[in-house]
Amino acid sequence: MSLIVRKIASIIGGFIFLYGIYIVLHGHLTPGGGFAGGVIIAGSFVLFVLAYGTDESGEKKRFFIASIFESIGALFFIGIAFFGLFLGSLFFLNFLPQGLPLKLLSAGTIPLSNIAISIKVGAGLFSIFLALAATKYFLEE
Amino acid sequence: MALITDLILTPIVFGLIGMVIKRISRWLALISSAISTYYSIQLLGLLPGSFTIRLTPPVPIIFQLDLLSVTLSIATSVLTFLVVLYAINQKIRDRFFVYIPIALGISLGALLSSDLILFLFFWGFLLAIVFGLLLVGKEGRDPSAAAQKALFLLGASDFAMLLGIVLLLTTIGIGSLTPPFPKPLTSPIAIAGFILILAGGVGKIGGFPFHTWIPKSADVVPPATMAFLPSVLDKILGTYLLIRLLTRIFIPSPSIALLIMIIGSITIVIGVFMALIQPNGMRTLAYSTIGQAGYIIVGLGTLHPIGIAGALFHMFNNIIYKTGLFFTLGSVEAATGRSNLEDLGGLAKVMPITFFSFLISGLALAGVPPLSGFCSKWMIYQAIIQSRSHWLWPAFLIAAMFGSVLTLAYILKLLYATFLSEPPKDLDLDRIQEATVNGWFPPLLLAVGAIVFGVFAYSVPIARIIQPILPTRIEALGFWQPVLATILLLIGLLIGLLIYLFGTALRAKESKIFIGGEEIDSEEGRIPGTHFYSSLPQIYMLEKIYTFGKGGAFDFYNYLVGIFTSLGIVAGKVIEFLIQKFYEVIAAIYRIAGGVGSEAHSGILPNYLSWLLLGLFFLFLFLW
Amino acid sequence: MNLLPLFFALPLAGAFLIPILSKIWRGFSDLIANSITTILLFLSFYSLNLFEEGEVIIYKMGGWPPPLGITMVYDHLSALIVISIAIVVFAASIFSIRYLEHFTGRVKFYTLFMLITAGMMGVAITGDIFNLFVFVEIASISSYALVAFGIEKEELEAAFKYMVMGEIASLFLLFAIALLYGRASTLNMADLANTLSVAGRDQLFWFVAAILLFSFAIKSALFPFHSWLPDAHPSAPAPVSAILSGIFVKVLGVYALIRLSFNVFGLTPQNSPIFFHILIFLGLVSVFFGGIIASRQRDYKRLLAYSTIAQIGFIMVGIGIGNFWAIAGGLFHILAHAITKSLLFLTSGAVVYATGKRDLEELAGLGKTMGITAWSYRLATLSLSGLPPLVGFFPKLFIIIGACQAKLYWLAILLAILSVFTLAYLLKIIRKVYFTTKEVSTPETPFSMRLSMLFLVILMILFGFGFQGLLNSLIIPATKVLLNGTGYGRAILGG
Amino acid sequence: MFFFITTLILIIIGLYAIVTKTNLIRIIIGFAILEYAINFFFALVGFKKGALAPIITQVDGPKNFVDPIPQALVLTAIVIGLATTALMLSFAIKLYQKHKTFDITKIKELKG
Repeated sequence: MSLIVRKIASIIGGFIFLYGIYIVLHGHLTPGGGFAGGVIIAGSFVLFVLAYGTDESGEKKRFFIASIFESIGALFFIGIAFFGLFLGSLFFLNFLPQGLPLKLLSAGTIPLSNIAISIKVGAGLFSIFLALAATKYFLEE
Repeated sequence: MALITDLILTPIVFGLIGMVIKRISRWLALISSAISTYYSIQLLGLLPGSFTIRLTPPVPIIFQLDLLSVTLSIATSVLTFLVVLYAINQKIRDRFFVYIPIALGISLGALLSSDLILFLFFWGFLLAIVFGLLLVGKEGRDPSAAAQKALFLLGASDFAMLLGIVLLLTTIGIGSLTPPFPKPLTSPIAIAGFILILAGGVGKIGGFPFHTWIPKSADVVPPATMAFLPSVLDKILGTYLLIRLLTRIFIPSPSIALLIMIIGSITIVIGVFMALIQPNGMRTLAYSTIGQAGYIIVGLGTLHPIGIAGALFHMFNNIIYKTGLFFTLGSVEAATGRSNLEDLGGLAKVMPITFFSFLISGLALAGVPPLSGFCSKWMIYQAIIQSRSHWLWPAFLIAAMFGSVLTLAYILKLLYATFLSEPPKDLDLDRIQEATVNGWFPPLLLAVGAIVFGVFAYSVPIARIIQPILPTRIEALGFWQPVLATILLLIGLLIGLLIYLFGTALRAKESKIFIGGEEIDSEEGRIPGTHFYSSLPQIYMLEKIYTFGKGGAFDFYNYLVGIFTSLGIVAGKVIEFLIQKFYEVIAAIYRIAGGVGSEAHSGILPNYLSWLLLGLFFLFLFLW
Repeated sequence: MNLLPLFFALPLAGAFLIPILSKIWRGFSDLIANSITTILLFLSFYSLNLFEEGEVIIYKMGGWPPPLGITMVYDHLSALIVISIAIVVFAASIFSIRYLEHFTGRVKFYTLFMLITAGMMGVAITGDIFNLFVFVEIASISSYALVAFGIEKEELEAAFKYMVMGEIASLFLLFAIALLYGRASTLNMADLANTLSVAGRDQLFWFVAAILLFSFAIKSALFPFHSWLPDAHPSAPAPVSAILSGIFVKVLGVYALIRLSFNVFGLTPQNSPIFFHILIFLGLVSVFFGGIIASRQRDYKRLLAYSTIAQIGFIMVGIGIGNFWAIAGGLFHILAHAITKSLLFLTSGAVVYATGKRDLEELAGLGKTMGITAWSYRLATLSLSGLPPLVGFFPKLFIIIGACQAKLYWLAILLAILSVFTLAYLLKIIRKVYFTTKEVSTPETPFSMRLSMLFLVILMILFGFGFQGLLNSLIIPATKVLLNGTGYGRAILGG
Repeated sequence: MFFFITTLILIIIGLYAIVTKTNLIRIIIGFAILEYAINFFFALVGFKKGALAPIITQVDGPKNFVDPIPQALVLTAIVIGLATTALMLSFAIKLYQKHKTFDITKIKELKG
């Protein structure tokens, strides 16, 4: 990609990432949440990969890391649910203090779940992108 | 009550142990059949009674004991013991001895169970074991095709029976094999259920049209299997079911009786006439088994007390001599390694005990008085004549009588070809030895049984066994007096023997065949037994008329026999052919429909999707 | 502590633990998957004890009361399905240990394996219709991926076709859910049942019913909607084929259909005969065509796949007759067929493992060297074609009893005849593969494979002899759940 | 009513593409259309005329919201749709790699 694209990507990418985090953290207050935020986070990574390009080995490395993060996100999510089971004898029980409505630190486990989902979705989408992008190696054969 | 569970479970458990420890399976089979013989005799002390076992709370498992079931249980156990005894040192795979006790246990269960569902359970279970048993082939033979055919035919008849039982259960509410009193067959559903169960019984007994697996198996499974399966187990179970069905569960109507008798007559015709033209001893006996099943069916179909008693008696006789015949021919096969009649001959000298057993059993099978087969057939004839249920009755009588005559014919052929004819050159008689003790003892015992059941027909089997089983009194057996006849016959035989000894018989002179200045090899002069009736299928009416004109009364008999024989053979062949064609047509339909269906799966996705949409369209059409 | 969510949460957790932990040590994937399936097996049988508290066990996810939150509902019908799933999955996971030697992506395989388990378990115990859709999709998507697992030409083709048809079904299911939501404004199945039984049956009701039937008919591969199955099931690795054919189609198709049509829509043969006639018709056509096309196959697994179509047809006929014994037979057949068909597919896996071939014409004489495999196959054949004392006998008996009670005698006769057909096509494999006196030298399968086959054989015999206990503890209560109709809604929500 | 008809038309277009098109990618596009149509419909189910978006900005604000549940559900459906589309695309790519064609009618090795 051209220098302009790279430069702008490096400027914008961080903002996109930050915006994704914003969406995730306000998931229990405003529209959005784990999935939407995760997609945006993945978008920032995709932007970097598109701008700076990648080679096969780099792609494999990223894919490896992404898949680990994906599993961690999912485990985190299920872990929260299991915590509910162990602490309050109900799966997915909202065992944390709920706080006041419309405050950032409220709604118990929901923000945590949103974070877990965002990790899972971001990593998952990014790895899907990488997997599809990898097809260019064999389609060019 | 515990006795019953012991009786049923002991053989099964022994069989299962034998499955694990193959080495001792033979002895386990022997021991278990002996034990079940002991137990089943013990059952006599419990009579009469019904026993309920509550395995799981709501549905009890009901066993009912009456004389019929107990007697048949004893017979099954004893015969199984003999089969195992006979087979124990033969070259049969160990699996055979695993299945035999299991089959014994299951069939005892079937005989003793009163509940129809329980009965069905045992019955179907037995089918699986029979399949396994038929899979144990002779050395170097592949029995799979025969076993599959058996499984298919027996499976079909079993499913028919299942359907019938379900029909009875759901519509009439008959759930027991031993209801307090029989019900009349009136509603069409009940008749349908009856006929379906009948199909199960007929299939088990080996009757038309479920019989074709028996001759097919005869070549490929060991003789002991043939002795055990079609001639003991299936006969006993089939007869049991039919007797229960016709006497305890229902009061059948005359048209039903006609149906049964037609089935029986066809079975006789097929069995006897096909037996006549087989080139192989085992196959002959297999067809003979079918033919004798026909007698049982006809006897039951008369619905006359004598007929039913005769059928039951015939069943006993049949398992006695038929098992003996399979044993002796099996010994012959084991000793010589051949089974085609053409390759055998002259074994009477080297296997005298086997020969004697075969002679007695064979003559009993042919119904030569005073041996056992005669009296029961006589009772069946009597019943046919006395019941006269339909104007067709002479046809049934003729079928039965000619069947009997021709049975003698093929038995003589077997006897001649195996034991009496000049041996073929490559059969070295000096090397052949009499069977070992357990090889000759069971058939000899059975031959003695055949004599006892024949000579003392009234005093032993009928009075002691059959009369107590059946509710009605058996009377009017005609003027046949077996003991007297035996004495007369013995006197006749004695005179004949005297003549033989002191007459000229011993002075017969043997010399080489000498024709046209050339010594002819004795092999060319030999008449193998297979040629005995080889001309029968090609009999020309003209020749017979010619001989008739020349010969007189005796030739008239010949002529009649000729006509009926050829007719019978033609009929037998035609029926076999039709059955074959029927299967083929079904197979063809099956194949064509399968082909069309298979072609339709062309692998093209849009086609599949259009089926989906079509289906959706119809769903909307009907539901919306 | 209520263990209900563990049924789907454990495999779900396993699915994500496996990729991480197997980076440390490869053996973790086997270990985790097998221990989870073992736990599930014990849990599923243990869960029968829960019914002492009541006929229906309701689990409120996150503590939300039923119409609002997602509820898990565990009754005897769910228990039957859960037990079937647990049995099949347990056997398949043991079998996979050695079978996967031929494949590279062991970790991915187990991840998908756990996901498909989680999806099926979720379908079986969920009480929320959208949740049902989600679990259906989890299971379906993993199954698409598992079908394509070998990534060879045939596997990919099968997977793509399967996916096209499966997704049509899934999307129509979603469409039906949308319509239902638009009508009743609720997603809880119990609430839905109550609402629908109060409101009359208008055009929209039947429209939704038709769409649902279409969707589940595809999922359960009834005849005109079946064409993906004979491609997809044989293409998957053998343990997966065992899961797909053994239980997957029944959970996603049959179970979901009967749960919705009986308990939510309140359909009975009396008030909606057409619906049930359609079920009988589809079932019969499936039995017939599945059977005859199966007997034409040359491929070991493809034959079994067609046989699955036929056997699903039996289940559907039983359900379609709709009286007590017929439904009991259908439900019993779900369990019986799960055991037998997965056993049959596992034997195919053993044969492929030992010889590398699936073509019946090329295989011969394996009966001698692969004794356990051959005997498992034979017993499964006898069971599937309905010979006592194996488990397959009773379902068919009950279905025929049901048909007779409903005065559908022609149907009873047809079913009895078609049962013999089952024998015909399954015997083909015995004849071609296990018989023949030809000497071959293939090794017996590894211990773990034999173990899993033996496990199923023992169950087959055990359930056959102990059918009475099974009937009382599981089948009859499950049948009662279905016959209870929309009483389901009242049982859960009360009032 | 207009929306329902639109949905129906979209569904039919999607099905038409899936059934009649032979190109793998077009089939996948057909699926996308079908999926969007159904999602669209689902989102419409919760629609109320003149109601607000279901976002609470203060604790006791106006109560006239559209039904938020369908939107949440549609979001889930979209996630699932994402997964299926991705998987299907990867199948398509792999199929192309093996068969060198995108024509589904030419990919017919499994038959009978």
